[in-house]
Amino acid sequence: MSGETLALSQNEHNVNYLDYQGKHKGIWGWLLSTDHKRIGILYMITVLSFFAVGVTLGFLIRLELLTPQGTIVGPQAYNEFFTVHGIIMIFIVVIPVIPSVFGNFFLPIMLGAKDVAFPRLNLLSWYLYIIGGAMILLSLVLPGGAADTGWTFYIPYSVRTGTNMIFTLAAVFIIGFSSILTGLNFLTTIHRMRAPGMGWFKMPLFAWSLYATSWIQVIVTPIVGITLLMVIVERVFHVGIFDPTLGGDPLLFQHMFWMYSHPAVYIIIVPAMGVISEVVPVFSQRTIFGYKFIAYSSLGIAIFGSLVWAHHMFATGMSNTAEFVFSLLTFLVAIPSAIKVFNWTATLYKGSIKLEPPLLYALAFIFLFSIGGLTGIIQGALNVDLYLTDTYFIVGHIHYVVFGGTGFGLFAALHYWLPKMFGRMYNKKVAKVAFWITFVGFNILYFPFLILGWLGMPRRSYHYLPQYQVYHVIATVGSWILVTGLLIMFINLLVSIIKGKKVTEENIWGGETLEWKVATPPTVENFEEIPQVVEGPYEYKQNEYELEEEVK
Amino acid sequence: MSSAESTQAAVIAEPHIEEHAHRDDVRSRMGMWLFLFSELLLFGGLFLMYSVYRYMHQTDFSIASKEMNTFLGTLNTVILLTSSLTMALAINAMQRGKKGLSIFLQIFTILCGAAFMVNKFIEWSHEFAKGNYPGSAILASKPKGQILYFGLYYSMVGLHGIHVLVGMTIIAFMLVFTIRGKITPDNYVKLEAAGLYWHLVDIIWIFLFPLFYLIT
Amino acid sequence: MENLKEHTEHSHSYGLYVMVWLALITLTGLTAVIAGINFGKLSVVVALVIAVIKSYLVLTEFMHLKSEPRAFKTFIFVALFFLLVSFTLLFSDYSFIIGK
Amino acid sequence: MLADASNFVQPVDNTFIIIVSICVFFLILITALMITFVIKYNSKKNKKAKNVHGNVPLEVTWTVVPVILVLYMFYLGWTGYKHEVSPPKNSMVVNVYAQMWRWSYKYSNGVESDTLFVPINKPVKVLLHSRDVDHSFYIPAFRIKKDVIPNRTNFEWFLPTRLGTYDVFCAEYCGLRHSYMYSAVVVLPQDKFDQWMAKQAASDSDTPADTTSM
Repeated sequence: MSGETLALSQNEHNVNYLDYQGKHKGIWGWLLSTDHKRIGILYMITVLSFFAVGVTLGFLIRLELLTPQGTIVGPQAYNEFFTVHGIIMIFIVVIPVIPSVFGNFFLPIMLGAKDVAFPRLNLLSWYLYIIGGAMILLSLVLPGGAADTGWTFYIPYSVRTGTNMIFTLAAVFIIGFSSILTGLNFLTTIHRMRAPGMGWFKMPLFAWSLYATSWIQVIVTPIVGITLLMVIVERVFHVGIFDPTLGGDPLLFQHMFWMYSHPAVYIIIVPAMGVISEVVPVFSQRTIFGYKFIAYSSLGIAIFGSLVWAHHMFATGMSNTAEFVFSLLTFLVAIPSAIKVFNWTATLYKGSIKLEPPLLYALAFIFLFSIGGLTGIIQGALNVDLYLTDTYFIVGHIHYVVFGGTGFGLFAALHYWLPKMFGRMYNKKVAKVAFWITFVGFNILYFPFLILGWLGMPRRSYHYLPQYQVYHVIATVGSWILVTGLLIMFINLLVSIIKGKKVTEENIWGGETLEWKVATPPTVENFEEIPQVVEGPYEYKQNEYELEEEVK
Repeated sequence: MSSAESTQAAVIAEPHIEEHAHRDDVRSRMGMWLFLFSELLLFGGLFLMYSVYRYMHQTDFSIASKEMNTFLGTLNTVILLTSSLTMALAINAMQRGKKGLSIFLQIFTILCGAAFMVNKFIEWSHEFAKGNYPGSAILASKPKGQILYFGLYYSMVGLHGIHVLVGMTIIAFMLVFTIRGKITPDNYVKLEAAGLYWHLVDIIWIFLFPLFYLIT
Repeated sequence: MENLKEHTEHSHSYGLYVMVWLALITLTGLTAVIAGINFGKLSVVVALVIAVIKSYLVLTEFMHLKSEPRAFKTFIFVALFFLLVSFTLLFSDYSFIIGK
Repeated sequence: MLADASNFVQPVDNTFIIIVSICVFFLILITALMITFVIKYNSKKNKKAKNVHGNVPLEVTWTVVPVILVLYMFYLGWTGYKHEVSPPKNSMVVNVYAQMWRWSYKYSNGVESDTLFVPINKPVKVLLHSRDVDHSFYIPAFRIKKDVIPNRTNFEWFLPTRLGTYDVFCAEYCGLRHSYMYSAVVVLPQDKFDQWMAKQAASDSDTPADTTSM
């Protein structure tokens, strides 16, 4: 090999991953790429497209509920809308979004690795994901109609309804499989591919949060997988498992379902917490308060979060022992989340705060997630839950946690990392305007839900009594404001990717994690040399030198 | 010929070692083990359902299990355990560079899997002949606990059977890789992973056997 | 620590494998025989204990768990612990409902 | 706006208000601190950040205090719940049947009705039966709800404390007309209730075919 070609081939690996021309050209260079960064972008495009579909369905649901009955669609269409809205938002958007997009893109870089542990498996996960997602979309248009059971698929209704259940359940199963593969990929990456010197407690907190999340994914996803598979088997072969006419116990289905789907809430929220733990210290320009407490609380949430599933079933007539145990554990699981919220707030203390868009979203996350978490605590109390469960209160609660939490975490991540990913900066002024519209719209939309719930409005209701209308009208108006904010935000980000101001400096925001020490956008191989890590991720030693100077 | 090969080997020895160091077998096995946990918990979910229903319908489960052919069940256990042994030996033989022996043992493992499936087929067709199949009027007229027993039996044993078939396919691929020389005495992690999968299938059967065939 | 063990050779002898296999077959026979004897409620426990012993043998010997890094053993522990806790919590509902 | 018509209204509302107050306190605290810090330590004013790595006593405090508070909340919820699952021995028993998509009620003397009539100030225990899928028997004015599950008989009790007609909803999604699955509970004075019951019993005995059909 001559020196010249050697130099060329090295040069090829130093080119940024967006311009890289590998074995496959053009679109195939993306669809067949095993580069974690390109797969991250693939996920970003697909997840955000599904998000758009989910938002559209949610928008239509709100429009329908403007009047007590029959505004734009009939009850069957409405039932399908809220079911598919739930399935898309939960299984296809918020569960994968942060790990798959930002985990894929930044986890290896943050750990100082060139790729994830199993790059080809990573690509396979994406294909499984889009197959599952496409099946859900197809179910909307196929004859027979989309699933109309609610995203919880409760037996016996899910074995009785005539809609395309098998198709939908199979889709969720496939997506679950994709989720498991991503989880085991990340776990192996974190265990085996940290750069030399990066001990467990020198890992960025985002990596910690992904570690905890991946464990939940690997452990509990198979349980819902097998449960949904059994519903398919039950529908196709009339095998007696859950169906009460065949002797089954419908509550066992609920137990099995929530054994996954409650921890899924933590799969949803913990990565977003990781994002916040990155953003808050960077924009305060100081070290994070209580690194170890935050790291351990991620694991604590993962462990305890897997043990509280039956608090979704307080009204189902469980044994008193179960009610006691699950209510107690539910209250205790609130503690690690509370610790995180306090630590983030304390991180602002004595910082040098720049209120850039990512921090705005992060602070909104803390506020909205606190409301979500606190409304969750309210429902942990048994007698209050018996009143509030299955009402709009719980719909409000889930949207504050999932949208206010993970949604705003996602927006923070987008505004924090997109400039790094594409080397282009968005318009910060527009981003701030979009933030305020989104934030205000969000609260106008979802806060009335909490009031409606307290007033006894049952969820999943196409029709409602006239006394509830005023709150529904407020919420629907809120949905218009929220969608406007989202449109401005995403158009702003999209424009920035195409023709935003070029950014080439490595450290855009003054972060200290490894992704800020590589080129913008990153090169194909991430690092020319695997870095040697000596310090923790948020040391901000500069502060301490300056402090010493002052003392002198 | 052989001396020429060895000198060539000496020349490329250094990059070869580098590549070997770059390859992380522990990483591959860790991925495989994590995958096995998912599999374990997939069945774990079924075992949880089983335990609840057995607890609720103890006598019905016992009566229904009397319909099972204990001899075939025991035979299948022995077959699967033996195939696990041959799979472990196949990997060991490969480590020691005995390619021929390894190929033979892999074929033997696949044949054991096939024998297991044949037995399953005999068992199931027997049950079907008796009318103990999902959706049949005979089964539907039985007590609820027995319907559930057969529901769980077909689901769990069926899912396990699918795993046996998948395992056989994987080992068949390994066989091709071994013959083509893609699996070698110093790069056999694929074969190890296939072995791990096969042993997991064995472990699941170790639990299924007493839980369905030997209820007193 | 994990990196040191990267290239551990699994030098198990054929003989050991055959011994393990013999033990597994014997235990299978034992389960079948014990099932014939009526131990009442204990028979499930006995059958499961034997199954656990068999799985332990397969895990440690055939699957080489004993020479793997400690992380792997922790993983197994985590998975089994999760199942066990789920089982317990699940039965906090069922065992008390039947008892009522 | 929300009716107050049973013995459970006070305990549920009290628990709710206590927990909400604690929650609002923490929400305001966190929000106020965030806003204060953002203003006070803004980079324009505070050019240099100071590192505060952590503070163990503080961490312990904000772990222990919430633990105590949530244990207190748990206690409130649990005692309230215990009360709700302990019906008095002298309760009047009514069977509730749920099916897609209507409610029906059957009294112990065989009288059936589409609306639940109950006498005031007398404990009522309802046994919940489902004829098809999951439903949930929900009376907001009484602050009670319990799922109706096929193959299981759940129960619920209440002591009506105010005369009037209150909504009964199905709170567990059950298909196409789930949201139309309304019924009503009518709380009557004892004498009016007795009159109604006598009238129903009389009309039922005129048409015996109806009662046996259940």
